[in-house]
Amino acid sequence: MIAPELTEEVLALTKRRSYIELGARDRALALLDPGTFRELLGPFDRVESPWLPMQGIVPQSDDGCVVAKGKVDGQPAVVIALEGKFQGGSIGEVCGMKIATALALAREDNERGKPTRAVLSIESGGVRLQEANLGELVLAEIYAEMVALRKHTPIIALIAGMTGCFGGMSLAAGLASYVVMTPEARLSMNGPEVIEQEAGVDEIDSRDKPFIWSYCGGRQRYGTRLADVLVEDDAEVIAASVRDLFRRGLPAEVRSSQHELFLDRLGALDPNKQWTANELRDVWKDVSHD
Amino acid sequence: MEKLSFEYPASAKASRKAHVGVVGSGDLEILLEPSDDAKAHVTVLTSVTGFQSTWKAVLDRFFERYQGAARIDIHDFGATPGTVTMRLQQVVEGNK
Amino acid sequence: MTEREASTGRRWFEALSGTNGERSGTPGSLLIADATLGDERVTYIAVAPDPDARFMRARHAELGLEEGWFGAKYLTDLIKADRNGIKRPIITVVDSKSQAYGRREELAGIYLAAAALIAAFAEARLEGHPVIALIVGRAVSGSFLELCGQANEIIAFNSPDVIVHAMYKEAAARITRRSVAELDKLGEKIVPLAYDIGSFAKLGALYKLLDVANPSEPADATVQQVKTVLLEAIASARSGPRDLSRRLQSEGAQNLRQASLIVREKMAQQWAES
Amino acid sequence: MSLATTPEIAPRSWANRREGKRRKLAQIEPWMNGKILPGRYIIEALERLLAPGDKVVIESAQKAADFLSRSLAKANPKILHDLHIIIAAISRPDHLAIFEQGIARRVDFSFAGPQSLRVAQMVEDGQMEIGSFHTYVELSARMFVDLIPNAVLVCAQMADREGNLYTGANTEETPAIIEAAAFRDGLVIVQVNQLVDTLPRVDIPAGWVDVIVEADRPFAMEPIQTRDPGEIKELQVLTAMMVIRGIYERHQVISLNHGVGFDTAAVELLLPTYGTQLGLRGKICRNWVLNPQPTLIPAIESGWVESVHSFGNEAGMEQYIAARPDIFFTGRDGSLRSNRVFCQLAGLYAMDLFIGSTLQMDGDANSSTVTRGRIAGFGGAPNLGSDASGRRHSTPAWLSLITSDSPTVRGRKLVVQVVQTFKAGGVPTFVESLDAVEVGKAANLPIAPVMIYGDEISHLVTEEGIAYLYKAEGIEERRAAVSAVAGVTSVGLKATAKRTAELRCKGLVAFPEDLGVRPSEATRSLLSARSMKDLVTWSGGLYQPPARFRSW
Repeated sequence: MIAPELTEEVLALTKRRSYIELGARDRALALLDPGTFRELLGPFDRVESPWLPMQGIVPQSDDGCVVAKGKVDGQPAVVIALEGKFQGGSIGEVCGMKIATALALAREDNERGKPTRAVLSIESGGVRLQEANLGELVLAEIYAEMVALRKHTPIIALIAGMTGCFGGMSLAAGLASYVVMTPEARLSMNGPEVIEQEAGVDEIDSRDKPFIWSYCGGRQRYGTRLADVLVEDDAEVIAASVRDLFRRGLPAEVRSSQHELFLDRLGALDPNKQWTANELRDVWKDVSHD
Repeated sequence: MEKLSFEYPASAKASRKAHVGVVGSGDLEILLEPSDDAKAHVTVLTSVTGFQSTWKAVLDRFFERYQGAARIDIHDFGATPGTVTMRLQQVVEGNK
Repeated sequence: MTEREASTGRRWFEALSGTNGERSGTPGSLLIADATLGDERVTYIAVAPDPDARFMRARHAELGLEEGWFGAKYLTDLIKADRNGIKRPIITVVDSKSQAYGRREELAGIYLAAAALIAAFAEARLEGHPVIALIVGRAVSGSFLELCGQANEIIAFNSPDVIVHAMYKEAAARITRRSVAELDKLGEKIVPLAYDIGSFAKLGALYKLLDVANPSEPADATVQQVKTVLLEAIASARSGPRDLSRRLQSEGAQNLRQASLIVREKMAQQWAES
Repeated sequence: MSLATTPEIAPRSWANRREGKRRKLAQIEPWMNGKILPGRYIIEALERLLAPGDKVVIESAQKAADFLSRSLAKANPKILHDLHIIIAAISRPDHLAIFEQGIARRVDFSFAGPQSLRVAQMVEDGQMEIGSFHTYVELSARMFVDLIPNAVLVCAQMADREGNLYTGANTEETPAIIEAAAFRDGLVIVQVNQLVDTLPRVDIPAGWVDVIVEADRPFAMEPIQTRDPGEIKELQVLTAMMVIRGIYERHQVISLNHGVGFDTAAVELLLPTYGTQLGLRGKICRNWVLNPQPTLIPAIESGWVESVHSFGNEAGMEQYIAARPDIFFTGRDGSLRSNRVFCQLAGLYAMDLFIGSTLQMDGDANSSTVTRGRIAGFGGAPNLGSDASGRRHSTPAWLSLITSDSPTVRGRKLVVQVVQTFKAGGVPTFVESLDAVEVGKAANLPIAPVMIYGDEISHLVTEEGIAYLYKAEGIEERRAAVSAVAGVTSVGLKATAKRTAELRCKGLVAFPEDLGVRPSEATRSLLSARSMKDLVTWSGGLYQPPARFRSW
């Protein structure tokens, strides 16, 4: 039988290595320059959640957060990757503190003249309800460190996989210097189930997947310039986009400081109607401060 | 949640640390470290209770073939015996 | 404008600032006022119910799109204005339900509005403004993160009506598939899960847990009492670090955040070695 | 010769059924416009057209005549009661409501997947009385013998003003059901999604149809065969590798039927990668009897597949099928032509191999999807998973199962079961005794509802290895071979190292290393598509997954 010609898209698909399929550790490996990965507080350090076993829940030896030092594009870097498969990437005391501490140490490097940059690979449903208030406290500490570090070096938030980026970590993405997303990724504060519960099914039908991705999926966030880069699920392409963003240096103004733009954007919306994702894109297209 | 312990005789010290898996639905995490005594020490922390004999059967079979002296920690989140065996094979790969 | 909806937060804001916090050009839910406290010129901020709020899902003291962006802009302008002078203390009077839950909010990126407000408080703190959170009622999820999280010092009333948490009890029970009774039971054993402010205080992040007579109705004496504590907190903030490290140095953290401390210590050590 | 007749005795009427049908139709005549009945009369019309004791077919497999079943459930039980329902799949709450209301009592059916718990309860409560379990094609067959319907409630996509029907991609068993009624004076009542002037093609002529009613919404369709590649586990990649090496390659399997499940979806997705690496393209897996499962797209696109005949459609595949008429059976309008009865026939007589999965298997390799507290029934698996001893043509695969040198020996179809030794939650697949035995007793069934009998199974695949059961000489050897691959289940723990070594030596049991399969290669990266989105890419954007499968 003659091998049929496959389209370029299919050929590309068969060649590429999926980033979404990778676990947190392999993601960090994929983002760092080859041979530079060095994990901090890895599994064998066994710093686990003290709170989960008290509730009969099996902990993970890295608490779902991989912190690795290394280099990106030849420059010192720290990659922080969350594991969406462990407790939904939720932020508990240990994993949250790992993030905050890694950011703080990167800041100290920068203050001492070593330009350590940071990447956050996020898969998270938000705060870990089994550690509730400690989750809130470590989130606040993560935010504090992000605001301090991003003055020195860009922080890239990378949202790739099926867990998405919700709750407390969506705010972290909001504080990042740059945001990279795949079309499969979602970035939203409140999960659709929670909104459906709080505001009713007419507000959001959490089972309507195309609708959910239409408002918070990577395509829409990129289309409304809430994400800087939209990439296909390809580990090499994603790593390259991270390198490219670092080459851009610090953004002229981080997104969370663009008050005028977003106040204008809010002003342009009719609050009395439920907008579709496309309507929002159209309305916002005309609101520009460039 | 249940904690189980097992011990098996071993003939050679495992050569290095290894880690596989994730504590996600139907999966497990295994940490393997070389042990100085001639034994394999296995501890299992599992989310599903009442499967001691199944764990023993899986591990008995595995340690018929694997002879490394090691400390093996398992964090299980409802993996099937097939998955447990697969992860055990992965963690000892190149670590005889 | 319809009559202002009463709330503990609004009452305390008015009692402390001496104004109703309305400003032209900012949403009615966002109360902001400059006032004098001791010898200081301070700024009070609160988010209160507003039945006329532009976005209907943010009418019951929720942190919504406008609260976030207008608040962030105001604070950023304030920081600029004080750049070369005395850094004004910023005091949030917190009794806000949560973030706003709605379709419009998610479409328009409420996560970014929240981040903007958090960044503005964090910038203020880094610039040397004492940022004080005074929790007089609810500080749940988004309202805690946005109005309290970045403060140098957090003060909370010791009152059953004060609640700091990641999620209200009923919703948390639903999501974790536990009953409310089970949650209460767990909270007795596991401090970070508990809903009472006394348990939260044990985690070491509070500057002060304050006993106030009749905490939902400010009176002259209690207002004076609170003002005194606010002044102490401002002094403490001025003399302390500009980051949040004190929360981890507290006695509570030494007891209940040992895992946090281990992470910090071990990671710093490994970072230095690598 | 003349026959004497007595004038006192009225002549026997030989057309009672026809007469009855005429009388019934006359009762709804005032509402009718030709063959079209306005939807608002449907409940009353059913009350007039059906009578207590009638055998009534409700169409329900992948597609369901749900407007008619919902309407029947609203009928007055004082007028309409004790119907005998014949239904392939009890799948909808309204199917159960018909029994709860007392409108029907007895049921003959094949499958009750999502409603299997409730069915078991209703049988226990005496609200429902089961005639028999059937396979799909068996139930269709009985409609022509001893379950001849008085009326059939079926669905079609479109009808024209004359009453011709277009069943479109989801023809399934509509022609068979209608045939059983139309030619023996049963009533043919059809719900259609749409009335049109001109049909894309005529699938059922107007002359076979009595009443057409426009439904309030398109007939219910479940994408029940769609499997998201994202959910395939590494162990399923491993078993799929073993299937390809140890069965398809070894036996030169050219024509085949895949049951629905992640185990077989993994095989489909490994053909373009692992299969091609082994140089097997064009040599195996060319002619398929299979619904248009999206996981077959990569194999089709990379030139593995010559033909596919289908039982029914799969939602979202319409445009892809229309663009691949060389592969699929399609009408001139481009849409799929499926036919469950023909497809089952093809599965019985024209296939080298059937491969499927099960929920339970005993030590003798008997398998069943019936488990305690559930009456699930079976779809087509018992037919497809059986060897048709009436087969007379031969193929290399069929011949390869011959184990004796008798001059009159015949070949055999490969019937493969692929399972993991344990299911999620630590529930063993291999058990001492099938739940089906107990369930059968409890429901007073004359025989236990076994899906596939052990002696029909030629190959058993688990994550441990393959048991080549067709080689087993006698029941003891079969049991030993099953145990050898049954892992640490109670059945598997009976295996001894010595016996297993003997069986490996004899070729009755093979472990991955015996097959040249390396477990370390069994990763998800070997799948030609790892997500629904990858399938869309493979299809060139022609496959449009149903909403529930879209996450981008």
